[in-house]
Amino acid sequence: MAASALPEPRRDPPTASDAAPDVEIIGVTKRFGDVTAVDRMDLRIARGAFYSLLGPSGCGKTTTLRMIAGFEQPTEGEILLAGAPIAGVPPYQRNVNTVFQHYALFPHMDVARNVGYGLRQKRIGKAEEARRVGEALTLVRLDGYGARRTWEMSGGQQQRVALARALVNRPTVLLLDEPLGALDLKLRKEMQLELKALQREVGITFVYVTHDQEEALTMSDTIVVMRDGLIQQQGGPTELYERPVNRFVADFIGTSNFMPGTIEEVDPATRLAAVRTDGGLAIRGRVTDDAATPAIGDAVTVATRPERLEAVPAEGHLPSTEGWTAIPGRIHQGTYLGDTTEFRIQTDLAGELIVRRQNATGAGASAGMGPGDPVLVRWRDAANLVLVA
Amino acid sequence: MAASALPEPRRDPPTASDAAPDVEIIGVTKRFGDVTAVDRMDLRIARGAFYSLLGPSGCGKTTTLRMIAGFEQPTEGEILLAGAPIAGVPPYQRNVNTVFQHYALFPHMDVARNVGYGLRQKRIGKAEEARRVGEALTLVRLDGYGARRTWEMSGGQQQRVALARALVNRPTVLLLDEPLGALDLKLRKEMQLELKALQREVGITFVYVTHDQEEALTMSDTIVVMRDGLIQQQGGPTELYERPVNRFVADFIGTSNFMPGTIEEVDPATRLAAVRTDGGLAIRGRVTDDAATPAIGDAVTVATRPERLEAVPAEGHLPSTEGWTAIPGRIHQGTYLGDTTEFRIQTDLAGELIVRRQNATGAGASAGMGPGDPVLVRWRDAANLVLVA
Amino acid sequence: MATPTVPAPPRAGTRFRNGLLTTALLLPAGLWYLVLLVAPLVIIVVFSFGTRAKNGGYAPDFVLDNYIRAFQRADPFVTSLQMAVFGTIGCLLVGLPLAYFLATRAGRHKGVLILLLVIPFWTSFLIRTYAWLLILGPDSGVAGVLQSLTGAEKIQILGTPVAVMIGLIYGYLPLMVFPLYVTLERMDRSLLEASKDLGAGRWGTFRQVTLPIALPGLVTGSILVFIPMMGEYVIPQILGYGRTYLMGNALMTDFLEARNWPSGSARAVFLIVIMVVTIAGYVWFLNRGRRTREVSVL
Amino acid sequence: SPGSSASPAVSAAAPTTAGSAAATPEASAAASASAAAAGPIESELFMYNWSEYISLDNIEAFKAKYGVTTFKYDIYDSNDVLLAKLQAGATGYDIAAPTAEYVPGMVEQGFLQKLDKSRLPNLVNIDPKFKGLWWDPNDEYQIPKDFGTTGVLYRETMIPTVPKTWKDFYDLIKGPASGKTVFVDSMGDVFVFPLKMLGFSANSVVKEELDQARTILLDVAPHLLALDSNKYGEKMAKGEASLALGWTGVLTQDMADTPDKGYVVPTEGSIFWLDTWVLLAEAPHPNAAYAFLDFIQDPAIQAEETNYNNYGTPNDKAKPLVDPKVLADPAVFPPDAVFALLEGSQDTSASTQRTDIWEEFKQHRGG
Amino acid sequence: MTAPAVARAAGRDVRRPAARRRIDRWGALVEVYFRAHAALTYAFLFLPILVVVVLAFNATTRATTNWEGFSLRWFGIALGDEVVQSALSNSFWIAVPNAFLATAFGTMAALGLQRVGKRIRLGFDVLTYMSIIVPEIVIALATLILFATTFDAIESWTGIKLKFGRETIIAAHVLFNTSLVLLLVRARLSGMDRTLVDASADLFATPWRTFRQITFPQLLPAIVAGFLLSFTFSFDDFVITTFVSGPGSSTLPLFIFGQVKRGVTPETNAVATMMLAFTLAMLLVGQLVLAWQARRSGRRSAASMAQIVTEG
Ligand SMILES: Nc1ncnc2c1ncn2[C@@H]1O[C@H](COP(=O)(O)OP(=O)(O)OP(=O)(O)O)[C@@H](O)[C@H]1O
Ligand SMILES: Nc1ncnc2c1ncn2[C@@H]1O[C@H](COP(=O)(O)OP(=O)(O)OP(=O)(O)O)[C@@H](O)[C@H]1O
Ligand SMILES: [Mg+2]
Ligand SMILES: [Mg+2]
Repeated sequence: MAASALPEPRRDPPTASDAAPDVEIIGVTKRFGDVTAVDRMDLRIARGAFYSLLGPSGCGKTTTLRMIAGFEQPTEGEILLAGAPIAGVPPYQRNVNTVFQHYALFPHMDVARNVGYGLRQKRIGKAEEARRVGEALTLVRLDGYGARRTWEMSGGQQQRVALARALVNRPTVLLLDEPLGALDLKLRKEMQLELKALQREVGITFVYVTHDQEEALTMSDTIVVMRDGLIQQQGGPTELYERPVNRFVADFIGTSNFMPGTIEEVDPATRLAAVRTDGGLAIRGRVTDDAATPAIGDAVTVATRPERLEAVPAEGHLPSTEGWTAIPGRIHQGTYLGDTTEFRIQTDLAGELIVRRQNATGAGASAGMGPGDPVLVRWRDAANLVLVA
Repeated sequence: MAASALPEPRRDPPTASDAAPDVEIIGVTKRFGDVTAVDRMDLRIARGAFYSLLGPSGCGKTTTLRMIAGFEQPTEGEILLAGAPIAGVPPYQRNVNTVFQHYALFPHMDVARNVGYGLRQKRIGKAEEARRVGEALTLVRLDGYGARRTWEMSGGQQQRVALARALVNRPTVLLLDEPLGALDLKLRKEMQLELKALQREVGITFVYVTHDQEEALTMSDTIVVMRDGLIQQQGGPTELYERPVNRFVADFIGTSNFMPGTIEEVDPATRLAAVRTDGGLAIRGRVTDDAATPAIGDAVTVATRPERLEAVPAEGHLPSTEGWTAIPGRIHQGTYLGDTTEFRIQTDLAGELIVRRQNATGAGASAGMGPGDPVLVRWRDAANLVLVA
Repeated sequence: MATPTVPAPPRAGTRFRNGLLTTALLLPAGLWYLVLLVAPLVIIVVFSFGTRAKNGGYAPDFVLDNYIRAFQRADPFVTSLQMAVFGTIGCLLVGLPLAYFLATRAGRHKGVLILLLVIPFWTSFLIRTYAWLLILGPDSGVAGVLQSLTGAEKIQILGTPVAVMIGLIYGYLPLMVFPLYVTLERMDRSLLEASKDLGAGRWGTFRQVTLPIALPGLVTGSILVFIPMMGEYVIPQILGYGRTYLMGNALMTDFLEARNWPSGSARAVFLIVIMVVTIAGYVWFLNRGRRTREVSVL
Repeated sequence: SPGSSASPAVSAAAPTTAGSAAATPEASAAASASAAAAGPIESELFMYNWSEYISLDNIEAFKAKYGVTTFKYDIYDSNDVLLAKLQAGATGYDIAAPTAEYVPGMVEQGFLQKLDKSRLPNLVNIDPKFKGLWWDPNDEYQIPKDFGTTGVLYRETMIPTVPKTWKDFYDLIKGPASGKTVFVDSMGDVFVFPLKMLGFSANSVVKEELDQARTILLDVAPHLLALDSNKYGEKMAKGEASLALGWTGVLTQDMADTPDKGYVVPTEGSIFWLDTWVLLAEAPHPNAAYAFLDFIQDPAIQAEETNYNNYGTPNDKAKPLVDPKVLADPAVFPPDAVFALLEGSQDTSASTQRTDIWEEFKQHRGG
Repeated sequence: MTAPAVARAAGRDVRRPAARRRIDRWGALVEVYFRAHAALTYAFLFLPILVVVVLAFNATTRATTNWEGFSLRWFGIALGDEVVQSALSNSFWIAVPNAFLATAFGTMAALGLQRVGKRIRLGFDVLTYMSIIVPEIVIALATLILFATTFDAIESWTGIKLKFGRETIIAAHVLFNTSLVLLLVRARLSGMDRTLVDASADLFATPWRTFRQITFPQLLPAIVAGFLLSFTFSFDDFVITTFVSGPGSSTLPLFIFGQVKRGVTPETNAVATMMLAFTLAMLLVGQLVLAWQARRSGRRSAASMAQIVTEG
């Protein structure tokens, strides 16, 4: 029945990245005085996709949204909505809607009037308005809440009202600015799933701003990582996690162990490189950034993911087989996290390494893995990410 | 050098649960009108321990803190600070300090004056004050920020100021009410480690309120799970995660798959029980709640943790060996989370099961594990938690 | 996140329309200020350099005598200043605890209590002031009580600066209480708890947290009462029995009894300038090192 | 009691003067005459006057008689306000009632119309001793309205000796009546006391004379209870004050039933003031104005006026009709002997010296 | 903090419960003080009004303050008194238009000021504060002169004769009141959540509709407050009115002042008392209106007249 809520769901598949783009951002720069909030940004947001803008505070996420919505004008470059340039078109004439960070629900209207606000502006008539508001509320599982006062509702409910208020207008693009930021963890995780499901259902393009990388990974088709107004990398969750192009991305998405070093040899074809870390370790790995042209002697950083490392008690060294790296170390600290245990292991060759182990079998702590115990840390070459920047 | 900051660190180990308790809460109830915020609470907070109060919004965490700090008086029961009853002692005479949820920094004072506030009340003299403020700021890594205006600082910095302002008074107990709630994810995770390290260093008893279970698990020596003013369970992270006494705890701490059922046989000694789930599945597991006296025919819930389950492509059934449960199912959805991948698997016998797999080797999706693929889900009996409530 | 009420797209047309709207919005008030404030002030300034016409009023001229006289006859100004300052302090002493009570202790009745503060405003100021004649009169309760207390056989309150002071405080107290109340009301209560938590007692907390944070309201209030007190002339007439001679009365004398508009104007200019300067200075002083414009005059 | 006349409802109960007005033959004659003289009488009349300074009954009678439908009566509380308005150029009134000494100035500045006596037959009733005085030698611009004197009011029982001279007054202020003396808050009247006491003209603007006056004023200033033109009568009635420099009006109002009240014009002499009717230059309703100015001098009407406000009327023909009690009151109608001592007050506000002394005096509290 | 230190801290509390009790009594005392202070202050504020109201029922026949028994006659008299009636109607018909104009101008200006640059805003601020600082008598006389001269000029050019009257009084009052409203509304504006405006634009509301549906409702309390205060000020103004009034436009305060000359009869008190009653009625109505408006606008606590008046 939820499906019936919005009678005209888009037909095309969510991740049809080749479909005509709903939003095109072409060489857009936005300056506030001498602050450059957004810097020469190029972005094609495919129809029906779930796009996330991910980045630390102040990196320009909100500004980007505000330019798409029309609250800010680009200093340079232009923005196309469904193919048409929209410079000078005021927000109230753009077929785009926003879910604001703190919802911005109108305190002097009840839920129904809040949701119906956009429709009233289009003068579609009481009956029609009532019907579509009803549908929208159903969609966000708030049937019967129409007469409620917005400030009587919990954070999660308010969030849904804001969502309904935007969706009811059937926008080409829905912009969401940290919509879950104000909710507490448990609720946030639930809403993430809901939002994602909803987006699949209505098939509207979502542009989603967040600084929570877990959130981005869970929900997005495409993630755009920003920093100081510059796009660092964009791609699907797997791509970003498995092949981060630079240290910033590798660090911002997931956790990483970093080992600075220099390239000793590199195969332009396979892009496989042999790196000598400053710790003196010889490591082989693939250069992640396809754009880069790594050369011998280049300074690089090798990143490894904690879950790709394994630590075993050090009795009886197993031969460091081909295609593996193995170094001795001592457990400095083990933190039990429920589903996983995180070991911080002090090594001479690679400094402190974080190793994450899933607690697939019983209690966290296990024999020979207590603080101070000597261990062997090892990982496949495939786990090595060679970052040129 | 940070160690020098507070010259008299506690000697006794953090988790000396047998040490003389710093805070004793004896049969305390707090009512606001007809709302019972805290209900017959008994709690002994060991000296130097890191205690967490964990629970959903409105469960009475803040109220508990406020009673310890002296902002609220218990309706019933009494509270002992370092062995002495403190009923009627106004907050400003209690040797307890609080880090408030939104920091409550004094906007009209710079950082140094904020931090020195408590000392000035004790009239310890300018020089001494300056010295100890300096130490405290060093401790929270804010040396040289003394002259800053608090509202010029980032959330994380403000949080540190609040911390320093409390610590500089060397309280018997430090109360923290969701101190990291306002920070964004990345920063929160950093601050978690910092706080924990700091507590170890100064050895002051921390009572820490949060509704983020990950946070609680990472930092605490002891976690107290509350619900509607009632303590549900308390213990170390491992105990709570591995042996939750009831469904609420099992659900609130970590994720769980729940299978309702009834006890068919139970061994009072080993407390091992055989349970027939409503799905018709025969399961063996240990009853987690030592207080309970499970009897045949009792309705129970069997909980399993996603990371304790494994899913394998269903070709060639392997024999369901002794001590294992194995059931067929179909993958409904796989979500790539970077370090792990979460599969939602539809089974006839146990409904939808969540299986979490660590991405120890390369990309998330792997052969035969796509949506719709038939799989076999299996887990050890040891993974079964039989919950009597 | 300072965003304009209306987005300003670059299209010349729209911008022009916006400009037009802005002008339209500001026009009436601006016009009023120009015609009924600026023009009169100009007149006053012009007059202040003129001379008294034979039968009183203004005769065009350019002399500085008026200003010289204004300075020579500064006593009323000094008296006014004293009264206004003490009056302001009085309002503060009476008003601050009240505002604090309303903000923190009044509970459910807050609304009503505040309304009660306004109601006096709705009864003719003159009448209320005259009522004080009865209350403070020689055969009145107050005087009686004081006499029985002090044992003095006769206590004359009316006709003394004390009476004027009472009148001033009475007349302007609410103007002090409102802004104070508003700031105290909006104050973040957790700050008070933080202070107590850090070992400051009631008084300590009040002194070190409440007061500084209430400062903006305090300034606003002080200025709100100070200004009219400086210009006051009815209260000294009625309750002061005309024996307390303030700037307002002096202006009346100049403009009406002596019909010497130039010297009156000069005095007015003198008064206005000094007040503007002092108030500006006061606000600036309290704004140093604070958040932008935390303290505004109103 | 006279005070009650403050309220129309009460005065409504007073003898119906409307009838008597209509009954007066010459009045009606005059009316018709003036009416004939210049066009019809307008239906409006705008008056700017002291508060409650004419009997509401007379207003009604006038309206009834001449078919004037709207009679606007606005009030000012000092000649100064009146002048300020006129000088600023604010007009729109037909009739005002300035005190005589202000008339010359007003004439000079062209605020007033020359009166057409032919349209005011009732002027014959005016007492000659109010004619041809310095402020209007040919009686061209004003018609005497009411007069009064400035003198000393006292409560016999509250002071040891009844003052006869300004000297006595001076001694009382500094002695027994210290802190119980009130001066009217009016520059002109206050200066009468020191100047007359010193034997100078009450209207003196001579520097030396004023200097001497100054010493006296500053000398007595600390002993004053109040400077107050409005409530000094009440203060005396209440016993808050025992001595006052003021006017006679209050004797029959606030002090109406104060048995031991007394009023004296000191033997060194004093001033008398005369309030006058004037026709403003730009009077929008001249005919109605003329009608009124004549009507008000009708003996019966004028008598009612006197009974109403208890000020002396310069209208001789009216006296017989005045309430005998009032007529007998020497405070209201001073005997000729006393009147001889009186000087007409003048407008001395031009003297900055006076103003400065006046301010100094007002601020001087001694100590 | 060492264990012994803790013991000391604790010891203090246990061994000297006296200290504790003392503190509690202090607490009680403080509470008592605040209540007493508030009570006394309200007494202080209402004593005169009480006197006025009581005297309105004085059965005396003269301008006296001696109590001569209870009676309603003075209310009758006041109601029957043409002078009072015209004064009242003048005051009312001056105060109301003035309040409307001032509220409109002030609100418009407040809205306009957030659309202009620093310099213009500063200029307005200066004027606003000026209009409050300049002593009444001064502005009154100057305004009088201004009017008179301009009227003459106009007459000499066009022959049209403008007259002093309600219009001139209103014009003069509007000046001060505009500043009043301007300040109130601006205070409110600065406290307003701007993202609501964005949200409205985002939901296709044109600027005008946004104003009508979002901004205005939010500003309403401040606007109402401004209106009430303007009304009061105008209704009670004496000095300015005296100077710029014309034939037949005397207001209540002028009447009262005249009365005062003769000594305040209970009639004046009766008028004042009725005014008070009228005011209270108005406040009550206002309160109801607000409650209604609040029910539709759901401010957490229905905005009370109290809040409104404290907007300043
Ligand atoms: N209206 C403005 N005026 C001036 N500077 C601005 C304005 N809006 C944003 N900025 C600046 O532009 C930069 C980007 O701001 P933006 O709000 O887009 O960051 P963000 O990614 O949304 O951060 P957050 O995650 O904290 O919301 C910041 O440095 C900010 O200070
Ligand atoms: N001063 C108060 N008056 C009335 N009820 C109160 C008061 N303080 C708390 N409560 C109620 O007591 C219960 C517990 O409140 P408390 O603030 O302790 O919850 P909490 O665990 O801190 O929630 P959160 O995680 O949202 O802070 C809630 O139902 C709350 O409504
Ligand atoms: Mg943002
Ligand atoms: Mg809480």
